[in-house]
This record gives sequence, structure tokens and C-alpha cells, in this order.
Amino acid sequence: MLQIRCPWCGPRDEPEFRYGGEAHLRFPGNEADPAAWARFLYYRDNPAGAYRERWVHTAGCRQWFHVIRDTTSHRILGSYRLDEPPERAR
Amino acid sequence: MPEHAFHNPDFLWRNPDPKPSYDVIVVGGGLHGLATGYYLAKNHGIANVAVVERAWLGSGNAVRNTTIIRSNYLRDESAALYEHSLKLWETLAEALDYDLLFDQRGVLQLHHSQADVRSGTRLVHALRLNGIDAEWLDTESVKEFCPLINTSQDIRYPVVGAFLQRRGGIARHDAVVFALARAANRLGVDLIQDCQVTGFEKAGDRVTGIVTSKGRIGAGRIGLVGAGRTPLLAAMAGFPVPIQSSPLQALVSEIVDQVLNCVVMSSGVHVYLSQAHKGELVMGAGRDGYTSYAQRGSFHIIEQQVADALQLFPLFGRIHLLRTWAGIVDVAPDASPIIGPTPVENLFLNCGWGTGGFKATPGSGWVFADTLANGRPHPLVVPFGLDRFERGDLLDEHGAAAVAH
Amino acid sequence: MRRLRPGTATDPAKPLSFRWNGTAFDALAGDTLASGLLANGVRVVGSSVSFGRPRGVMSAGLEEAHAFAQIGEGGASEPLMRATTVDLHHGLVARGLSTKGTLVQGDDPARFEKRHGHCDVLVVGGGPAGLAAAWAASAGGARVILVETTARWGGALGRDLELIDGAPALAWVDRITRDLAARPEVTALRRTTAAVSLDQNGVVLVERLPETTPPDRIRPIRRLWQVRARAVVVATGALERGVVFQDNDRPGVMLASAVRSYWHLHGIAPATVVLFTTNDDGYRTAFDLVEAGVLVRVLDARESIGPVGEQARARGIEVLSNAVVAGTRADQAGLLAAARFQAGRRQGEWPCEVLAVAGGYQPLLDLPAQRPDQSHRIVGAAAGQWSLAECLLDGLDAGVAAAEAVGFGSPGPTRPVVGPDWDRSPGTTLWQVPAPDGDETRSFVDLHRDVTVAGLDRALGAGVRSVEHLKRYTLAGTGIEQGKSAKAAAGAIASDRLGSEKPLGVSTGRPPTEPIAFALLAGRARGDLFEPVRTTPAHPAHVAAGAVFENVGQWKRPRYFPRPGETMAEAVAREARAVRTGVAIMDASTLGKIEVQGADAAEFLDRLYLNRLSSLKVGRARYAAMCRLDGTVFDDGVVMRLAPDRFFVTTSTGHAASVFEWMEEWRQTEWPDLEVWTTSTTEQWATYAVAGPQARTVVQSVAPTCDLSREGFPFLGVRPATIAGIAGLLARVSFSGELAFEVMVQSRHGLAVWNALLEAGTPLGMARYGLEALSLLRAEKGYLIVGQDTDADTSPIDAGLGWMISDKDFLGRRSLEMATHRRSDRKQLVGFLPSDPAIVLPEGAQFVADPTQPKPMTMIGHVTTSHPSPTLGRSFGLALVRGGRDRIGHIVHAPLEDRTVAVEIVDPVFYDKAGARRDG
Amino acid sequence: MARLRFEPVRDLGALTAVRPAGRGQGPEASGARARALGGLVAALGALPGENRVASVSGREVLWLGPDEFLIASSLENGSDLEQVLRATGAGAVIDLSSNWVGFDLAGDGARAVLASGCSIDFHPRSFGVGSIAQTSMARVPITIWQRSPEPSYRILVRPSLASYLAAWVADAAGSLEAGSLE
Repeated sequence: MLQIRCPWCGPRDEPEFRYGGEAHLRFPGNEADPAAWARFLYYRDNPAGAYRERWVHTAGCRQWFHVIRDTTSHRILGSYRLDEPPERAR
Repeated sequence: MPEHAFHNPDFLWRNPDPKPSYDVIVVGGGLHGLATGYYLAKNHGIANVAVVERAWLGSGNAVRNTTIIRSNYLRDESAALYEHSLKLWETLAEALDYDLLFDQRGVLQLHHSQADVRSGTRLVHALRLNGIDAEWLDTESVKEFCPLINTSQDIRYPVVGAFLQRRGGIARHDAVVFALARAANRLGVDLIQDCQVTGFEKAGDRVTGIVTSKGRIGAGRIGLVGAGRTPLLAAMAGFPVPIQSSPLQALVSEIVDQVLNCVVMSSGVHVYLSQAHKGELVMGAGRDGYTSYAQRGSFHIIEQQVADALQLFPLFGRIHLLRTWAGIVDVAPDASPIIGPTPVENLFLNCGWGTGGFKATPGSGWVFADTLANGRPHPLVVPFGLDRFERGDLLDEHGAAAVAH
Repeated sequence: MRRLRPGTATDPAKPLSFRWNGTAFDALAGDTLASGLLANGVRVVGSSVSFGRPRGVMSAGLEEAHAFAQIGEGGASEPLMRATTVDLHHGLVARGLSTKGTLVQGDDPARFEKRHGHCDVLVVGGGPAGLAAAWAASAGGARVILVETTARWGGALGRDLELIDGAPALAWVDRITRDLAARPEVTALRRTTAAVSLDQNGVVLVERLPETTPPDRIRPIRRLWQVRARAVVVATGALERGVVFQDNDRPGVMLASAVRSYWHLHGIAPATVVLFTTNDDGYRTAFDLVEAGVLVRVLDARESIGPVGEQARARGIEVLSNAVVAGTRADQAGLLAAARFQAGRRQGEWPCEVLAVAGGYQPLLDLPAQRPDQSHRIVGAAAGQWSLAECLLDGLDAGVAAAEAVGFGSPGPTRPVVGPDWDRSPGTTLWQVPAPDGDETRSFVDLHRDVTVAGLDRALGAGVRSVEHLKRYTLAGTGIEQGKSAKAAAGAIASDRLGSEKPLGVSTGRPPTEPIAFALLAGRARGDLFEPVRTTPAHPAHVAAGAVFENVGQWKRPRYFPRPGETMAEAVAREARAVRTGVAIMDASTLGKIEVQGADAAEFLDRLYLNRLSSLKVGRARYAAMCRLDGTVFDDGVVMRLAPDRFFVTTSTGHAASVFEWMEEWRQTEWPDLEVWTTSTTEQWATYAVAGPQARTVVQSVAPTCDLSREGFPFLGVRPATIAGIAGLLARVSFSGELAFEVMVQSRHGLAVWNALLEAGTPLGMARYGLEALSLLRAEKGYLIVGQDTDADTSPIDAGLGWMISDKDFLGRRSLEMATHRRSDRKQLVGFLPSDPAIVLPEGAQFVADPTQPKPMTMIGHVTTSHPSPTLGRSFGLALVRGGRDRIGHIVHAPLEDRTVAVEIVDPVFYDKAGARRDG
Repeated sequence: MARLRFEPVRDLGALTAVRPAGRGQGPEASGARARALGGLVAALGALPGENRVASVSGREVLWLGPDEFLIASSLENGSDLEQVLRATGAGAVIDLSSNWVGFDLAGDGARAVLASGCSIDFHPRSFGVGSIAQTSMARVPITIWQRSPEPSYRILVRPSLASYLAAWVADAAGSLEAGSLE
């Protein structure tokens, strides 16, 4: 059971959140070519190590935010708001 | 011989050093990798094969699953593949000359809502027309088939019916690892443990070998069967796969008297369980939602699945949770496997079995050995290629969506 | 063994009795089941699983691999408890087991509870290091939780007579625990085991609370804690190892520390003891028991026995050096009778009641082993500190450091003076004494699983080289004591027997460190409290009306309202007829409702929905649907525009949460430039559909001031209205094709308005209708139900919703442009009519084109909705069929179990194709 | 024996959600947001900080997130307030008076009952008078804030889940009263 720091509400237990997968994806728009569209729909980074990912605090303030988490240890290196750069993670 | 230590054979395998090169290298010494090695030698006479494993044979999901075997998949493509596998299971112990404790005690899938019933009956109809055994049981028949289940209509989510596949069942996972490894070894396949792949050697777009912690090994063709670690291997080989790796937990109780006569699954109340031959209850539930390679999951998943199990089996209240574990499952966007060629010539992929890998073991090994031996997809796996994502021809096996208005 | 005196743990003023295998025994408060049995001379507790050999108590704690018991009776009967960790209470009923537990049917009255805990520092282990750590950590006011597995503080100090600050160590324990009790921010829990280590310093604790026989129904007997700490200090100590030798499983072979423990804590001692030790620490047992008048002889495995051995000799104890136990001899009952030894060239046999084995200590690390990030601070014997002084200092330092790390100061702790100190270090390493006759089939490595050295040999011979394969081949280390006594030995002995190869190590431990009862994991989530139940404001009225409910997610929704004696089919037909011919009312309050506000609300909805909603006029509603990104149908509902910048959106019940989250996701992450807000108002509103030709009359009577005329309030109109005196909303939407009004009032008035509507409808014979009738009525009109009439790969075009798609951008549009969505063989939603109008096909039945084809047959579609229709006077249904729209007018076949039914594919609208009836 | 009070709030009053204008996530996201917040302060007297409740002139203003406040006022003033707030042009204003029902939980045992179903730390060092959290208890979404040091908490829960939550708390309180609190 992870404990995640919501940038707005503070540290909360994992069941309060929903996972949103890889962060900083760009919606390619409806003009994307088939390969780019397939990439956007189905392909997500899956690194062993630090991963920038999205979570949403569904049971709390309902805000989406970013987390940097080590996928090999579940250590959380920090979380940051959508309008903050990863360097602001804490 | 202790009765519970099973009849493991006197000899399993050699522990050879790798040769400079092989006709085929199978990367991943889990169940599917071992089965691939075995069938390459047995079905195709290709014995100059190495199965390389980063840790010990079966150290991934082979020993982290709930050993349920069934072929009750909705889609024709999936049903054909899993049924092929189930048929192989039915003769596998004999073929491998090894008691796998394969036991067709029946897989009962409980339904708890009208939406559940709709998808359940649809599955029964589809399977029957596909020539696969499938029965629909009403609540009374459920009670008759498995008297231990609480079929009271007063509980929060009463059982309103069930799907039954009598040919489904369980096997002893360690025995399957041992048996496939022994059989592959006997046929001349080199099983190379403690051998981590760190890179691929290529000539242009063609793969020619692997770089490992035990040195470089050349290969004619290479099959990647890395389950949850496949994305890391594919990245080394230079192409992405649409796989997310996440924890799937299971648990086992201490050993108690035999009381449960079949495999019970419930999608409405998220749990599946069976009682192994030694007497321990083996139980699983949904996977944890996040990406992970840590082979650990979140405890609330365990708490929830046990509460779910007690709804159905009040008798289990005082049984103890003995051990929990998590495998790293590789899940594709449509929850179907990915098998076939890759953008790299002579490099083939077999992954994405997600939560369904154990039951697919012989079938997966069979079709992948054929694919590797012939350099083209086995007919059963043509729809399962990596190219389906760009086309949008997904093979959704999340189960028919089930919500009511 | 027998009790010679009360021990420090037992209270002679509190006698109790318990039953073991049907016989009553006396014991004292403070006894464990194991000490209670030993005090009564019970030497055989169970039998070995594979060989049926008798087994007794071998330890005094967690590592017990022999003495298993079934505790309690009836539904409260609990299998496979270790006698060494069960605290006795008066009336306890227990019986011996091998390694298989028994399940007993019946009501279990016991309660199990859960609790969340939070602290600055969690200290695991209440021995000297843990007490010191907790004391130092809490001195400056930090919040500390201290847990101890056993019923007593002090850990090894209870069995090892030590002096701290010149006084018996237990006095120090008293002083420290009194200090801790006086600190308000300290929670000190005994009988509490740290079982699972979670990420971010979470730890799951199992607390055992006092029990009675029979259990009472209110007071919990166990509590599962989930603690979040800012720092975790692990002071779990060390366990003594045994030594493997031939016939080392006889009742009477015990750990030396356990023998000492039973003597000091429970006053129980045997008459004769042979001590087999590899180290100085073992001699404590000899010295302490000699003082009690026990005949003790010592076999010391070391070449040189050292000063402690010499001290023993000086006290008249016979000590053999370079001596090992080569085997044991049993009496006729299989109980230990004598230890056979080999000392240099001398062989012999010493009769004894107990063979105490001191194989050296091994840190107990199964909790921190669960932590790949090594975030626990390990102290004391668990960290390999082998003297009491070091353990205390280590604990104090860790406590200070932990407190400081979380921002609390600590007064410089006074450093206790220990003396004289004992060396607990392992001495000579000896895992196994080879069987003199070479027969290793009775040299037990895992006593629980009956794994012998011969079993290990066999595995190695088979080619096994990994300790994990060794575990799986032999089962060594898989017992309920979690391999505490066996895992290390199995790895070490196997390495030894392989000779020169590298050590195999120890197989990975898996959580929990201690078995946890399922009932405790479930806690309060059983019976009526299993999962939240959601009910609508009118729920009491539905119950009173005899509704049969259906679970829809967490909601309870009426499926139908049978009259006395009516079957479901009859009730549904009656309810549906009422809608078609009279009037009926349905509770639609579970529909998801979302208010979308803001200057960019219309643009926002345009991007989400297939159809253009910016063109919707204020006071109007529109049926709308949305896709997932992959172009499949996600949800449908009605969008109402209440003001230029205000929309009221409904969703299906099942998708209420996911549609809301979907909107928020896009609003926050992709379109932060839009000024729009979404607010879930699902429970703000109670919603009732009044449908049927007489609906206007009913609604008019409760909303007399509202113009409900065809012209004044046209189809898809929305307006504020006062309904039964309550301000609300009225909408002209219809899911049945009949004239219908949707009545929305604040949910606090929901029940009153439901009753008012019913009262108004009674003169017209208004019926209540439920989900079954709704499904029938919708299907007659070809109105699909998302999730029932669509699949995970049904596009809106497949579903017949292509008309919604406007020429603007929306989510999913890109996918719909892919070639696969233009294929003509996609599964499309169509209607069907069985050739025999009396046959109602089961939902889920498959269609084939060629009914004679052998299996596997080529399936071309399946039934999604199927009903007998009282309105059509025949059976009908909806189906998803490959190339379905091209098959309209064609015959396909539904092979059922016992027959094959011919079916005509038809247009999905069966009733009132012109839509004339919705205006009444 | 732990003293514990758990009872429904008979008159929860009007609940009005306010979503201050301005785009983006943070309060500093735009000047429009700052202007909207200024308007709200003028209308309400004060706004709470993050994770706090402000009690001003008989109203409680609950912070629910970076762009959401919930205002609890007496029922008769509720619709007036809605008009006043709309008039400030501060953003979206939504009546949620029926979207929630309330319970008060108070007394010595309150924290123990909360701890048995809610993972938030209610220790006074972490959560005191004026603290608010949206979280879940017994898997039911709740909004909870502390109103007095006694301690006394007010809990908002969706009406559909209220009877389940009440039954759950009664059950937890039962074991607590029986003396399991050590």
C-alpha cells in the first residue's frame, strides 16, 4: 500500500487515488497519422526505475498531479502539480 | 518419501555453461520459455537451443500464480488458443512422464448480478458453439456442485448463477517447471540460469545474438518470453511494446483438510480460489493498478479479496493467511497476448499473457516453438501480432462490458 | 518436566484450567499453551505429517515447528496455532495437530477489528534494544508506537539473568515501561506482531486481545493495525538455532534458550538435561538449571571449552569438549530417552529428559527482509549485536537518531551499565552433525515439513543449485512458522554438502511474518457491513411496495414490483403495459448527474460528446453519447442546457463516476485553458420518470401552475417547475417512447414527491415499474443500453448512433476514421424476431448463418436484449450481428442446447417507428 | 468507558459550492482567479486556507480543493447567498444542499472510531479545530472537519450512503464501548 503526497491535501493512502499511467503525454490531436495515434492510444513507457506518472486524488480534492516513483522499489521521489515542472517534485 | 513433498524425480537438469552459439535462443526461463524450448526440440527437432534465465528457472510468474487452468474465453481467437492449450494439458503429464497433479476438478465462475448473468450466458453459448465444454448453473445447481459456497440470497451480492467448465482445473506449478525443464534438458536443450541478458547483437535490422552476464551468445533466431520484463528486453532490442507491467498478488493459507472440490472464481465479488493438493487455499484477485517491477503489491488488495472470499465461504474465517506474493504481469491494452515477429528480423515476441499465463503454458510454448522454427506466426496466433495495435484490430478480453443503465 | 515454582510470567494467585485433547489441566495466568502442557508433563503434542513420529514442544516462541494445536470449538475453532504463542485463558479448549488444520462449521461469534495508527517512530520489538529505542525516541515528545510479540516486555531479559545498573534486568524493564506508560504520546502494545511491511514506512500489526471461552460477541479478540510511521526501528532480536543430527525431532529435544525460558518465566524444569552447545551462551541454561537442582551434563562442540566451560566444570557440571550429539535414543513411546554423543574418539550415551541444543543465535529479520529499499533501521541482536550492553546502546542511539530525524530533540540518554555481560555470539558454526551410520533420512532440517538431510541430498543430486528450487523441491522453509527455524539451516547444509560451490543463501521470505486469520483481514467487512450500500430517497417506499431489488454497482434498484402471487414475467408485462396504455412511474434517481458550468461549458461538451451541444438552446435537452479515445461507445445520457453557461448532464448509473472523472481528467490535464467547472450533483436530485399516455394528467395534478401542453412544453423541453409544492425541474424526455416527464427535485424532498406522484396517479391506476420493464420498453423502441447492447469494441456507428456524429472534433473521432471502423463486417446493433413468436431467446445466445456447420461454428453475432413483448404480442430482441444492417430481412439461426431457432434480422425499432406517441 | 456521541445533523442548512473563476490548477494560475477570490472574500468575509475551514458570521466555508469551496449556511440564507455569490461573478455557484447529509461525531472515543475506518491521522498535531479533509471512511467518501477541541467532528456523506455509514459507526462504537479501547 503506497502512501502518496497529494500536492494539495498532503500524504494519503493509495486507495484514495486512482492511477493514471505515464505523465507528460501529449494528445497528438485528431490529425495524427496512424502510427502516432496508435502510439498515443496504446504505448506507454514502462521503465524499471524512476517513472513520472499521473495520479488523481479521487477521494479527496479530485486533482490530477504527477508523481515520480521508482518502479523497482516503490520509493516515491516526489509529487508535483500539473502546472509545476518535475524539478519541483517534493 | 514425505507424502507432502511430492514425488520429485531423482534427476532434473544439467547446469551447463553456454555454448558460443545456438540455432535458437529463448530468452526467459519461465514456463512459456521452458515449454518453447521443449517443443522446439520435440516437435521440430531443433535441439541446439538455449533457454537463458536471469535468475532461476521459473523464478518469475511460474511460482507466483494460482495455477488455474481453463479455456473459457469469449473471443473465438482466444478460445481457440486456450483450448489448444487445455487439450495439451490433458496429455502433458503423460508426455512429460511427470505427475503434474493436473486435476480437472472444474472451474466455477460465479455471477452476482443480472449484468454478470448476461455476459456469463453469452460465454456459455459461444464456447459451446466453439466445441468447448461449458455449462450454465442456476443457484441451486451451484449449491449442488459446490456445497461449500454460501448461496444464501440474503448476502450483499448473492450468487445468481454460475458458469462451469468441468474440464478446467489446477496443476502443481513447481512440478510443471520441473517437468518441462527436465524434458527439455533430456532432449538436449541447454538451460542456462543466472544469465542476465544485457543487450542484443545485430547486423543491420537482423539480430545475431545476445549479450549476457555469462558472455556473448550467438543465435539464428531469438524468442523473447520475458513476461513482465518484456518491455525492458524489447527496449534493449530497440522497439517498444504496448505492455504495462504491474503486480498481480496471490496468497496461500496454511494446510487444512480438503473441503473445496473445485476452482471458484467470482468477477462480481473479486476473488478466485482453489484448494491445492496439500490442502492450502490458493487465492487471487485483481492486479494492482500501477506500473511496477517490485514483485510486491498493496495490502488492501489482499484484505479486500479475503473479505470477498468470506462472503462466499464463511467457513474460512479462522483459516490463516500464510504467505502473499506478487508476480509482475505483462498486460496489453486489450488484455490479449502478443505473439509473432518484431521489427527486428529473426527476433520474435511472446508476451502479454497478463493474468492468464499459467493456463496457456503448453499452448504458448507449442505455437511459439512453431513460430520460431518456421520464422512465421503459427496459424493460431496470426491475430495476436504486434501489428494489431496500429490497425486498431484489438482483441478485447477484459470481458464484455457489463454495466446497467 | 514439571512446575517447581511460579515463574516471573505466571501468577500463582490466578489459577485456571484448560482442556487438552479432552482432558482438563490446571495452569496459571501467564502460561502459554506450551508451558501449560509442559507443566502438566504432556510431552507429546502432535505427530509429524509424513512419518507419524511423535512431536513435542521444541521452542518457547515464534519459531515453533512442532507443537501445533487446534484452539477453540465450533465456528470459533482456529486451526494450526502454535502452542508456544497461545496465551492460556480459563476454559480454553485445544487439541493437538500434525500439520493439517481442521475447519469447523458453525457461527463464529468472535469479532475482529481494524485500526489505523500514526506515529513518528515505530519500534518493533520490546526487548532491551527496542525498549531502549522507544524510551529514547519518545523522551522529547515524539509519537512512538512500540510493539512486542509476546505478552511480556523485556524479550530475552526474561530468561537471561542479567544485571543492569547493578539490579536484575527486569527491574530496568519495569522502570522503562513505567516511563513509557507515563508519556502520553507513547502507545505500547504487547501481544502484537509486526506482520507486513508496506511501502512508505507502513507496517501491518496483528494485536491479540484477551479472549474468553466462549468468545463474546462485542469485544474484539484481535486487531489489525495499519501503522504509518515516519521512521521504523526494528529490534526483533535473534532466535537460537538448533543443530541437525539424527533423530533430532524427538519430544524432549529443545532449544537451550527455551529450556531456560520455561524455567525462569514459568517455573518449569526437567529432571535431567543434556546441553549440546556450540557457544558460551548455552551454558546459561546449564548454570540456571543446576541451581534448580536439575542434573545437567554438557556436550560442547568446540575444541576448547574456554573459561565459561571451565567455570561449569568448577561447579561440578560434567563437560565434554569437541563433543557433538550424533543421535538420540527414544523410549517405547518415541520420547527422548538419551543423547548419543561423540567426543573426540569417545562415544557414549547420556540418558536425559531434555536435550537442550544451543546452536548460536541468528538475527530475526523477516520483517525488514520485506523491504527492498532497506528503509528500516535495524538494531540490537537483530543487527548482530551479541552483548546486552551493545544492544542497549544501539537501541538508545537509534531512538535518539529517529527522534531527531523527525524533528524531536532528546535528552542525552543515560547509558545503562551492564554487568557481567554474556557473549551471545554464535561460537563455532555447526549446522549439522552427520549421521554416524550415514542414514540421513532421520536428520530433520525442517521439522514442520519433515525435510531431512537425505531430502536435501536428493535435490542436489537432481541438479538443483538455487536455494529457491531447493525450497520447492523439498518444501524446506515453507511451514507456518515461516521457515524461521529451517530456512537458514537448509541453505547452509545444502551449501556444505555441495562442497566448494558458493553458498546458496537463504530463500526469500514472503509476507506476513506471522499467519493472519482471514476473519481479521476482513475485519468489519462482513455480513451487512461487507460493502457500502447505496439507496435512493424513495427506497423506503419501494421496500414497502414489495419491490424486488437488483444490485447495480453499490445501488439497490427495483427490478420489478410484483403484486401478491405474480411471477416476474407477469409483473414486468403489467408494468410495461401500464406505460404503453396508462401511466407508470419509475425511480431514476441513480442516474449520474453532472453540472457543467462556465463560459466555455458548451465548447467543453462539444469536445467530449459526439454531437454538437453548443447549438442546444437554453431550456432544451438533447440525447447525447460519448466515445472512448479508441472510438468505442463509452456512455450516453441527456444533456440539458439551463443557461448559456450552465448544462445539466445525465449519465448511466454505472458510469456516473467514470464519466465525471473523464471530464475532470480532460478539463485539468489537456484543456486547462477552458473556463469550465464540473460538479457531481447525482445525489442533489431525486429523479422520477412518469411515463405513459396519462403522464401529463398525473404530472399536471402535482404541478398545476406549469403549462404542460404539447405546444407549451414540447418534447425535449426542460424547465423549472414547482412539483408538489417543491421547486424542481421538469424535462420532456422519454426512454420508453411514450409521453413522459422526468421530475427532478432536491433529494431531501424525494420521498415526499414520490409519494405525491403516486397519490396523484392512483386514480389513473398508475403502476410502478422497474429495470426489467425499462429494458423491455427501451428495446421495443430500439434504444440501446450501453454495456448491455454494446461491447468493449462497439463504435457509435455500430450501435446505430452514427447520426449523432457532427462535423466537429470530439474525443475518439481519430479512431473512428481508421479503416477498421469502416469495415462492413463489424458487429452492428439490429433487431431480431424469432420465427416462433413464443420463443424468447436467452440473452447471450449466439447466431450462426449455417446451422449445419460442425463445431467450431462460425458465429456472426449474439443476443444482447431479449423479451416477450406484451405490446408486440410476441418475442423480440436486439442483437449485435456482423454486417447486421446488411442482413436485415435475412434469416439467421440461434443454436441452443436443445434446438436451433430461426431468427429474422430486422430494424431495431419495433414500436412506433414514427415517434408519434412521445407527444401523447 | 469511552464517551462517544454520534448523531445525524438535523439542520445542516444550505450547502453552496463555489468554483472561483480563472483557468488552471493553482490559485495563482491567473489574475482572474485572484480577482475571483477577492470577490469571494468581500462577499463572505474571509476564505479558508488550504485544508482549512473558516467560520465567519455564522457560516462555515470549507476548502475542498484549489478551485472549490463549500459554504454551509442556514437554509433560509442559502438562496440569498447563492444570488450574492453569483452577483460577484466569482465563477460557478452550485446549490448542493441535498447532495450531502451530516453527522456529528464527538467525545473521547471519536478518534478511535475514526481510526478504525479512516486512514487519516486525527492526532491534534496533524488535524485540529478548523482542519478539513475529504477522504473515505469505511470505504464511504466523506468530508470531515473538526469543529471543537472536545474533539467534535462534522462528517458530510452522500445521502445514499448515510445509513450504511451510520450502521458501520454504530458497530465500531459498540466494540469501543465494550472496552476494547486500552
